[in-house]
Amino acid sequence: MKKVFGRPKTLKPVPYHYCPGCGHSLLHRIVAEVIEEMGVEEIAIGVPPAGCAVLAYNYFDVDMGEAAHGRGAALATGVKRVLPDHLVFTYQGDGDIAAIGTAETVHAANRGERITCIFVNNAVYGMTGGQMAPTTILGQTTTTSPGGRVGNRDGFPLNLSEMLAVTRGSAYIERTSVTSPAGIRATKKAVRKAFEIQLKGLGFTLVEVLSPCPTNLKMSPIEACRWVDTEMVNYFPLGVIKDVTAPEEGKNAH
Amino acid sequence: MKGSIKIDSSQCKGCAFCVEACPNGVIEIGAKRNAMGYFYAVVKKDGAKDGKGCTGCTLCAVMCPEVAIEVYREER
Amino acid sequence: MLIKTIFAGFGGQGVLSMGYVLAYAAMVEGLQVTYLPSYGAEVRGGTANCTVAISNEEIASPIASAPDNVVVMNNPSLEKFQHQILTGGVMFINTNLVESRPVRGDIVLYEIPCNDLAHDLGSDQSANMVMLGGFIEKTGLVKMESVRSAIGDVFKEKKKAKEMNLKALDVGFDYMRNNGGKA
Amino acid sequence: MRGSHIVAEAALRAGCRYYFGYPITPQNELPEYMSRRLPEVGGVFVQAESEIASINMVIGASMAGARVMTSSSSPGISLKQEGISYLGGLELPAVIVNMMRGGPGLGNIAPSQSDYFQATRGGGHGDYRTIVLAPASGQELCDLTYKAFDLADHYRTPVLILADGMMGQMMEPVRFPVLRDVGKLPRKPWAITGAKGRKSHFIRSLILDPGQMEEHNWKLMRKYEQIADAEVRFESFKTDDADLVIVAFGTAARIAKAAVKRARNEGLKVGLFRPITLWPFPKKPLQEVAKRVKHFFVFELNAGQMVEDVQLALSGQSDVFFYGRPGGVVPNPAEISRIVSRQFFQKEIG
Repeated sequence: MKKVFGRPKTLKPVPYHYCPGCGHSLLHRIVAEVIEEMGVEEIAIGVPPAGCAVLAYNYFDVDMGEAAHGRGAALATGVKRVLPDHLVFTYQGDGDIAAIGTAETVHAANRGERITCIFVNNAVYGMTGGQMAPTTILGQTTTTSPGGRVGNRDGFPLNLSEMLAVTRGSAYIERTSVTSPAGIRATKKAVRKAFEIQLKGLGFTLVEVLSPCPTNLKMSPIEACRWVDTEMVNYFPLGVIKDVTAPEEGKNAH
Repeated sequence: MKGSIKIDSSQCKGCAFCVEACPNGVIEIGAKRNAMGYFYAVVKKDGAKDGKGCTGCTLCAVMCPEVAIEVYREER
Repeated sequence: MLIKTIFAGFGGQGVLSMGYVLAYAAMVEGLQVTYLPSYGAEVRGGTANCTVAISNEEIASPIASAPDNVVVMNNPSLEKFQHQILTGGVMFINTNLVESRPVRGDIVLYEIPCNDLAHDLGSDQSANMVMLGGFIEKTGLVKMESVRSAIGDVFKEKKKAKEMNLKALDVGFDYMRNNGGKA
Repeated sequence: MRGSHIVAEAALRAGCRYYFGYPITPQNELPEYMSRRLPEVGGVFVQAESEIASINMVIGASMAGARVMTSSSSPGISLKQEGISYLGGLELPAVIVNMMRGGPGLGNIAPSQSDYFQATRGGGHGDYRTIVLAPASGQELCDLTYKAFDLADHYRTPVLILADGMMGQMMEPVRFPVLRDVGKLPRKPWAITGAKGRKSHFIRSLILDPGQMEEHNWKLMRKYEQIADAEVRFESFKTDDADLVIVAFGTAARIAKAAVKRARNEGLKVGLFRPITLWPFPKKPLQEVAKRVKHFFVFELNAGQMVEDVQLALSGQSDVFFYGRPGGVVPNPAEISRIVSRQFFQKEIG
């Protein structure tokens, strides 16, 4: 019998510290698979965030440099300007990229910085203990929105990807999920496309991935996936948000 | 097409994504705990529904967050 | 009297709530008590432990360099704490997840299959309260009544969890009483 | 040449090819110069959206192995402190210029020295230090900036150039050192440049295990001790026969030097001790001076900051008088020499 599925080489053979059913685990593998399939291990440089994925450098077998909370896009800018031929990607959660790091991200996109942001959106702060995120949906209970999020008091779920699509420097933005095999295939395709567009030098790229956080949603892993599929997507619809390589729409944004 | 899977029980955290993903119901959460305290996924002993076994479709491995499943398929 | 106990395991096992309930029970009895949690950044699966000091006079240091009791819920905790425990101290072991045994001969050992007992009860998450029940039976550090009252307060708003935890507490207590739990 | 331009040109000659910054008065001539000059030598200039972004770009470029620089003025440096702490923790070289202005808060844009504490105590969170160089002339702006890049790379630590609005605006003639060949700079095997022909590695300051974190802290401290032993710089002017020594740095030292000359004309034996490295503070050299001199006069363009280091160094063995002008007020040499004369009179010195 032939082995048809196994661990990608760019993922170090160490067990994850993540909770059961965590989307980070799936997404790490997806990114590692894309890096391996594209054969870019030697030019890939990752920038892990603050948050649950802060230890990502323990898992990816590529060069990595850690950023402060929210500063991934700025740090990646510095790396990319020195090493313009390398593949530079940030890996950031919703709090990191869409709250504390909004400015850095918007302006990196606006400069058309040739980096890729992998944006993991699970609607909640994971590592700090389930607090409200910029992407927490209305009515969702968190440890800092105990009665559920109320828009005109706590703010509304922030659609960062749509905001970034408006900037002239962004080239490719897609939202996917990792809650099903089809979602995982779509995510992998999107990450690959973002990397390719980055290497072609067309501009800023970002893949937002809706991801289950069973622990902080206080659900079983499968329930958490269904919650993403049925509730979260109402605020964060899946699909390509901007693609300057597409024949018709998207280009007109330029 | 015949296939088989190998589950690394020491890495499994019992999320049951694979159980849900398998179209032929080949996998279940077993009765034994691993060192981390999780009931881990195992291949059912008496096969699956409709007598179909593992086809090596890889859906379970695709959904496995822990990269704990290896999939093998018979070569044609 | 000053008794220090360390509860240790990995995150998600309820190690911290075990200690918290004990500390709360001591408070119910009007004793002096400190509760000091320590955990990794991971939500699940990282190491977690807490130290509960109980005394009838003022407690100076909440840290236990040589605890009287150690409760180990997983293997790494046994390795980490077996050499810190006082001579003549007591160690409680969750036999479902701890395979090795301490190398020391100068401590008292009690064993209890917490996860199995909790599983039989239909509540895998209650393994910690099973352990706590057994712990109370052997140490008599506080009265069962106080622990029940503590659980009642701590899980006031979660009726189902409260009921389950109270049941698990009794199961652990009875197991120790009937089987001795002696290694 | 204008002070800010001198710093920029010296950085470029030292091999700096990357500048990330955000405008703030009074140092805007520096980024302006860089934006024009860097592209001429194949470098990169980025005007970031904020000081926070720019210092994090500096971190990225430094991780990638480049000689990199940013500059700002007091309120902007406060914003950069997040990144400066990371540079310290990550052990990354970088050069940061602070053209100090009056504060606290938004303050004003006049020359001041009130960021001494911030600069010499690390400035951000955590146990770390930065090398702090305090130039007092155009030539020194050039030489110390040039040197700063070597120090930063050698010790893998951020280096701060602490000057003020006056130093930045003032023009003085300067002789520039040779243009370094960027290709011949020492290699940085620790940098992240892609895992080609070697194992992948990562640069991080997150160390969850307290034992390991402590070891990292002690490692930093050992490095700082080395720096304190090897890198102390100062100027001693007419201290050999002095009855009173003025201690001042940067712009204040320029004014003080003039005051020393005036006082000498009046027959008062006054000297000047000028720390060039503010951290490490030239403690031992100052103690040497104190073997001969009893009276010290600390003059700063702030409400009294370096005076604490002087007092610590002299451990109550000497008489230390402080005179300061905070808020961006720059006194003239006559004012200082007058106050020095009064000291002589009141304390019956000489």
